[in-house]
Amino acid sequence: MTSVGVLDELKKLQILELLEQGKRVDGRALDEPRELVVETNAIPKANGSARVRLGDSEVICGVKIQPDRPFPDMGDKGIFICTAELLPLSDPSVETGPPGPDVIELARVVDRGIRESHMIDLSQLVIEKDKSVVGVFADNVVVDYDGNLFDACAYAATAAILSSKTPKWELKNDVPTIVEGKESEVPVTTIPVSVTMGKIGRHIIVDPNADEWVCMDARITITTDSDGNICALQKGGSDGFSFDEVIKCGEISVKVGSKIREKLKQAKAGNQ
Amino acid sequence: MTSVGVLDELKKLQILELLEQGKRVDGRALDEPRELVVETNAIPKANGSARVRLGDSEVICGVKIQPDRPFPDMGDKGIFICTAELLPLSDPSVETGPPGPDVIELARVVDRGIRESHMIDLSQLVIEKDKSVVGVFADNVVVDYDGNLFDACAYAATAAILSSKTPKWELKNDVPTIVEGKESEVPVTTIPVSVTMGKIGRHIIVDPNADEWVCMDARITITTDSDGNICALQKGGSDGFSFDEVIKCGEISVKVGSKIREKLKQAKAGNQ
Amino acid sequence: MTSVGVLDELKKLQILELLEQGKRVDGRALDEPRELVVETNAIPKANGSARVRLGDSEVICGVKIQPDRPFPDMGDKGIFICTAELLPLSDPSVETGPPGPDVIELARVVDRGIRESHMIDLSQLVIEKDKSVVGVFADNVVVDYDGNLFDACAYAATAAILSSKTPKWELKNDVPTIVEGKESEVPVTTIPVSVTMGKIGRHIIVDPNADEWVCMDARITITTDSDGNICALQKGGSDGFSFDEVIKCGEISVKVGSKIREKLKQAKAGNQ
Amino acid sequence: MGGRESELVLLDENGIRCDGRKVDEPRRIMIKAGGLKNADGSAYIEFGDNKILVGVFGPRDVHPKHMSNTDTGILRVRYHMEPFSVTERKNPAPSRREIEISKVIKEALEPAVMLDKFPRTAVDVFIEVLQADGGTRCAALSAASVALADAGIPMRDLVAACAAGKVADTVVLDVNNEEDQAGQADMPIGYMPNLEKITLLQLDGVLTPEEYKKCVETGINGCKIVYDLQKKALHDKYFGNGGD
Amino acid sequence: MGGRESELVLLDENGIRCDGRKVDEPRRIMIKAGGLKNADGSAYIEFGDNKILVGVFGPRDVHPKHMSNTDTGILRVRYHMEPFSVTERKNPAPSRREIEISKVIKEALEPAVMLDKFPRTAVDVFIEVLQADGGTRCAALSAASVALADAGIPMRDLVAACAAGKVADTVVLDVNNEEDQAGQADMPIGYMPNLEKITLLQLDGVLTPEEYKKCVETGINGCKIVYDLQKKALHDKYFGNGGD
Amino acid sequence: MGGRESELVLLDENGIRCDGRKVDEPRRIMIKAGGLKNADGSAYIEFGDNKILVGVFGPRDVHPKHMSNTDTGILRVRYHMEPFSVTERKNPAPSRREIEISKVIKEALEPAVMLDKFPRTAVDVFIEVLQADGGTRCAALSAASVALADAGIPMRDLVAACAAGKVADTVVLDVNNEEDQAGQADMPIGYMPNLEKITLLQLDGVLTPEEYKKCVETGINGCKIVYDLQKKALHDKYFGNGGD
Repeated sequence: MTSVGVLDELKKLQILELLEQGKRVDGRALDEPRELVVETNAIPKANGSARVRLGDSEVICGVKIQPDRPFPDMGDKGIFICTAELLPLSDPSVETGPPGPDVIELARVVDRGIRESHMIDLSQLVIEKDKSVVGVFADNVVVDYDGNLFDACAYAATAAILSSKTPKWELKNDVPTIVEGKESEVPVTTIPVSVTMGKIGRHIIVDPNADEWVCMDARITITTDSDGNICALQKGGSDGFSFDEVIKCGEISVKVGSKIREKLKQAKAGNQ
Repeated sequence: MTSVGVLDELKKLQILELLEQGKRVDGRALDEPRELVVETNAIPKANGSARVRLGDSEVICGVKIQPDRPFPDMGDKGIFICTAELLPLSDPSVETGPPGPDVIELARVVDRGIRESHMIDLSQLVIEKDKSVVGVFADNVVVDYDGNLFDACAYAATAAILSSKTPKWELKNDVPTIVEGKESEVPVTTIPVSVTMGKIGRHIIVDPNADEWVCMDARITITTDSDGNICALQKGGSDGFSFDEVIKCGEISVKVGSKIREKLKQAKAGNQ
Repeated sequence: MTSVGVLDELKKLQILELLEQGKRVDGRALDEPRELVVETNAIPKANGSARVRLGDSEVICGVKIQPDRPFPDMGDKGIFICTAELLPLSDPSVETGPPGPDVIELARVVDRGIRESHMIDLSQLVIEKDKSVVGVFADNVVVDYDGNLFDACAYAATAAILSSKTPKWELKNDVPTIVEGKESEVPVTTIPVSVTMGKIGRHIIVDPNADEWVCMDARITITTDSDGNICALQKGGSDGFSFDEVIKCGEISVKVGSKIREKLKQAKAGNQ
Repeated sequence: MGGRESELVLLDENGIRCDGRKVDEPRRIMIKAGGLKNADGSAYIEFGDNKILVGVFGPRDVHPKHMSNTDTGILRVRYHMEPFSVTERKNPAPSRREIEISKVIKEALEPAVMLDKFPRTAVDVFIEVLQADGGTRCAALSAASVALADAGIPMRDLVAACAAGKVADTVVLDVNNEEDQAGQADMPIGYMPNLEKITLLQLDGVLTPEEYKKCVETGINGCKIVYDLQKKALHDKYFGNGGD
Repeated sequence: MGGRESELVLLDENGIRCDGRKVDEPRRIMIKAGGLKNADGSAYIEFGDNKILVGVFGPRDVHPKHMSNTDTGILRVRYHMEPFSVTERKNPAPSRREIEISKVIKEALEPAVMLDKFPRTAVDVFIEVLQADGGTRCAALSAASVALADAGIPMRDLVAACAAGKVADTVVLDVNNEEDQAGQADMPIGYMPNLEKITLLQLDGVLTPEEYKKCVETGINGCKIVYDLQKKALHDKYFGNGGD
Repeated sequence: MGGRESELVLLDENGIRCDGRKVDEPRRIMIKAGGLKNADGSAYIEFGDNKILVGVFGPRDVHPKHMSNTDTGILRVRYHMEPFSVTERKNPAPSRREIEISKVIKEALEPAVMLDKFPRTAVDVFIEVLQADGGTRCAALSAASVALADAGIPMRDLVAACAAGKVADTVVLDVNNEEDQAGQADMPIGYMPNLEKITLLQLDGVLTPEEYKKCVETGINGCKIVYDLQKKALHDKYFGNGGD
């Protein structure tokens, strides 16, 4: 997905020419994300789930909630882990086998966006301090690829967590045991929204599709929380940003993020 | 072992021609397995062992019996695991390294044949319920290859289990400790026998040797127990079977299996 | 590092010609090791460390000391593990990834030299018998390569252990807990010194550099202790030694080893 | 096959099973051809609570080249379970079970695919189990057939698959997860109805020779039910059914 | 970012931090160009208690060949921690964290390196963290730039790196390990001072838009301090400073 | 070498060891040349309770090609223990110990094999330890020599191997498992009797210089005993001994 051949060079020229006129290949404004469709409870046997389409990128996230041992020195906190995987049916170029650096970065950026926003109140996910805590595992799988998986996976994970129900456990003879009839929502404090922007020449575009992705000089993913704060950021790609561009991207991420956040809230409401 | 070159095509033509006359390359009848030679206690330091030749295929199986933790939700059962490995000295084409799909299937089919027959009464292999059980590990290694490893490994594992002696353990301060002088046979309820049949053209042959193996269109391995019941089956290969063929293979497996079972009983008796 | 090309053949001829005159490429006597420079406490946050240059081969060893579970049947002994790794910046030919046989042998020979000399009195590193012991992990990393890593790593590990301070632990509720103010030296009974000799033609040379290493027919690494005993030995390479050569190498290792041992003692003393 | 005790009534006096089905009745089945944008062909199946997605690529070049065959195309199949598809979150590394099922499904599809029509190339079938509920390999094989057809791969027949089994001493169609845990035998069958060929056949559990015959017959009947739904799914995609 | 309670006074009434520094003051920094014999270029940095060694090889041939690019050189970066570099002895297998940081540093160096000058070849940057103390990626990036220059690789600018962050509700320069554990935000920045380009930027922790702007500004100022030390290190090696 | 306390009398007042042997007496040794059908050469050895099978293939082509050498053949050796060969069932993944022993045995065989007679090709030696009882590497090396000869590989000499050691302050031949656990030193030796060359030599345990010399002498004597049995095994196969 990163090598640029002759066809890609031509495509890039065309995309650049359009951008000089303030236009994009698919007719969007520069700061306009693609349509977002969120379906929750796609995997009813999981504790929570969502199937998300961002344009033609499609991601399924399933949340499993189960007792676990706490990390050392973190006995007063539950565990949150978010992963991402490109299924080989999502694109002809995807290979099976252990994940490469691109996919590892994707998974870690999606995880950090949610983690650093403190979306889930992990202090409420303790069964018994230092002994047993609740683990929330949000696993994203990409089933169709059309660029910008950072945001597609982040939205799927966020929607899946919002839709999740967690059992209640207590220790019986040191074994975590479910207390029947005590299911509740996962304790959520804020709704993080990631917005990924690409830089092509001197233009900044929101939510690049696959054609734009391959032509980008650099990219930046900024996650904001419900209060409009910035809580995670990752720059990528083989070029840099000016100071002014970095500040401008921060502003775009707040603005675009607040619209996406409403979509995610609606998906949760529609689910209830 | 699966690619078919020009020489193999010629060999296949010859094999097929003979089969049209009701004959096989090595003179056997179509439903006749090769000679089976079983030597038990080949590895005296193991808890049980057998060295088996089926024609020129040769397999050594060693059984190790040791305390283990039970599987979750299976605290009232001992553990049985059977593996199979092709040693590189068994054939020039064998490569070292992690097992490929062929060998993984081999090991799993041999394991299931014994497991599904309930040969070993695992409920008798409990040291203390939910805490500590006895594990029986039957590891097959192939030292010479001449086709049909499914049956060669199954016979080696069965003979090795029949020859095994298990120590008795009890928990002392939660540590499984051997009770001296209480060695006994592994509790066996039935003797499973697997019979593998190859399909070449419209012919079904029992116990294909290496030349026949490479020419087969499809194969089927059927395990029967001492009562003449069918307890495990695996179809393989790139062709299919008709309904009538599947029923006929079931009948052959019962008939041939009962003869093999007598051989295995004799091997055990000879050992005592 | 083992393939011998045309240039290496020429170099070997030159080295051999010189050896016939009793000389070496860098002017050393046949039984003369290169200059040894030892700097201890190179990694202050580790429990002990050393940076060693043997000629232009350079190794850093860091020692971490932490509580661990004892090995089965070894509940009255602490744990000692010594590793070695060639960092890719040490030589253009080094590849990243899992270690090959050369590096595995290197690590195991360095480990055995120290282990078999009983340098560390492991019986003093028990927190509570059968439950919790102290583990001493000496990890060598090679940062510049100029032949004879066996000795360079052995000296780095020995110097790092001599410089180490170990905390004192006791079990509180079965958890090993540091007892403040009770730091002490690692209990050392002897100072092992490894001496590696190469055989080129009929000549035995001490501490071969990279040019000599690639021309060697065979090598031998002998470790001696403070009492002048021989406590570990490893022959390597694609040729053999005569009985007389093996005895002579033993004598050289005692003689050269005693000089190196003084250097290592000084490094420790300089550190205090 | 554990033969564990259970309070569950597997078959009541009226011949009704624990989930309300009759002995010869499969679970609810929904098959959809297509759906994925990047795959050359795809299908989605819901079979009871199983939810499985299949994507097909090819015929396409093989890398490395020496893996290809100048005489014939090759079929490659990967059966893969998502971490969230089962009760206990699954480790992402491919299990030995997944590797075996991949091979069994590949060999069940090969008799149906005209591999000689595209020498030197490969057709890749990627099976993704989104939610598992017993009988995934039959559901996966049925969906894979449809995805191959959707990709335009020339085929001799579709492979339809359904399991038979033995529950409460009775031969039944399409063993569900509870029945498999408590039951006596499970026999997945893959079948090409037009060519009358069994291309997948496995058995775990003890059957008399008579039960064995009955199981194969029952399973083949189930395959024929699946076959009609496979053809309908392809018809609906290519000739429309007035909706999606 | 754990937000854990702590008795540590992160910032006292005089604006002095827990290690005695002012809010806009970096830790002690020492950079040395060269030092390794076999590497084509190398550098060593001490940044607070971080100790990091970098070696560079290349431009050199790429194996296997198909990994090379006929139009441009490629940069390969490995960030690696020694087992003894952290409090708990580190497992030698490369962690996902190390793989991500390798990628982030590679993409931070690429804008500075004139890769088009050596098509078909690769430049390898090997980063070895000997002792870690918070902020390793910035220290590593700064040293890697110097090692590349020491190897004679043509560059548009040096990349200098330093983190800013938020501690006790105040934006500060160069967050140390204690501050990172107890603190509110950490933002590593890599910057090319001559070209005025930010080539590495990450953030963990919550900032208002105003604090965000302040952090970027503060970090860039830190990068300029590092930049002077980088240039001095190269000057000292190539033009001497009357000692080592 | 653990130096563990033990009630075991390692050497009694008559100079008899715990298993009844004299100090210069090896365990029971049985060597058989051939036995495997598919291997180009093979051998089986019982050395005390060690049971080891060796198969040899080659000279044969090397894949991938760039691993071959145009000037000389290469020897590849794999030493491998079966899961059931040791007291605790062994994990099937190759251990670091197995990798080292493979290398040591390879380098012990190389001086004996005329590799320059078959450039560009490889000879593969596969060693399978069926039952282990202390001293496996010597038994394996001795059997590997016979298997190479059985495969018709041109050789300068056979390598015979036997260990010497120190038990109860006395130098003894062929340390067994109990003696190794309780003993003071173990020195495996591989030796070419005709060429008078030591090709394998290792030592674990403390020896004075005098004991060191005595150990090497004692081990070489053991090798000569093994050598006669190796020659007999080959003679029996190729010239018959009226049996087997």
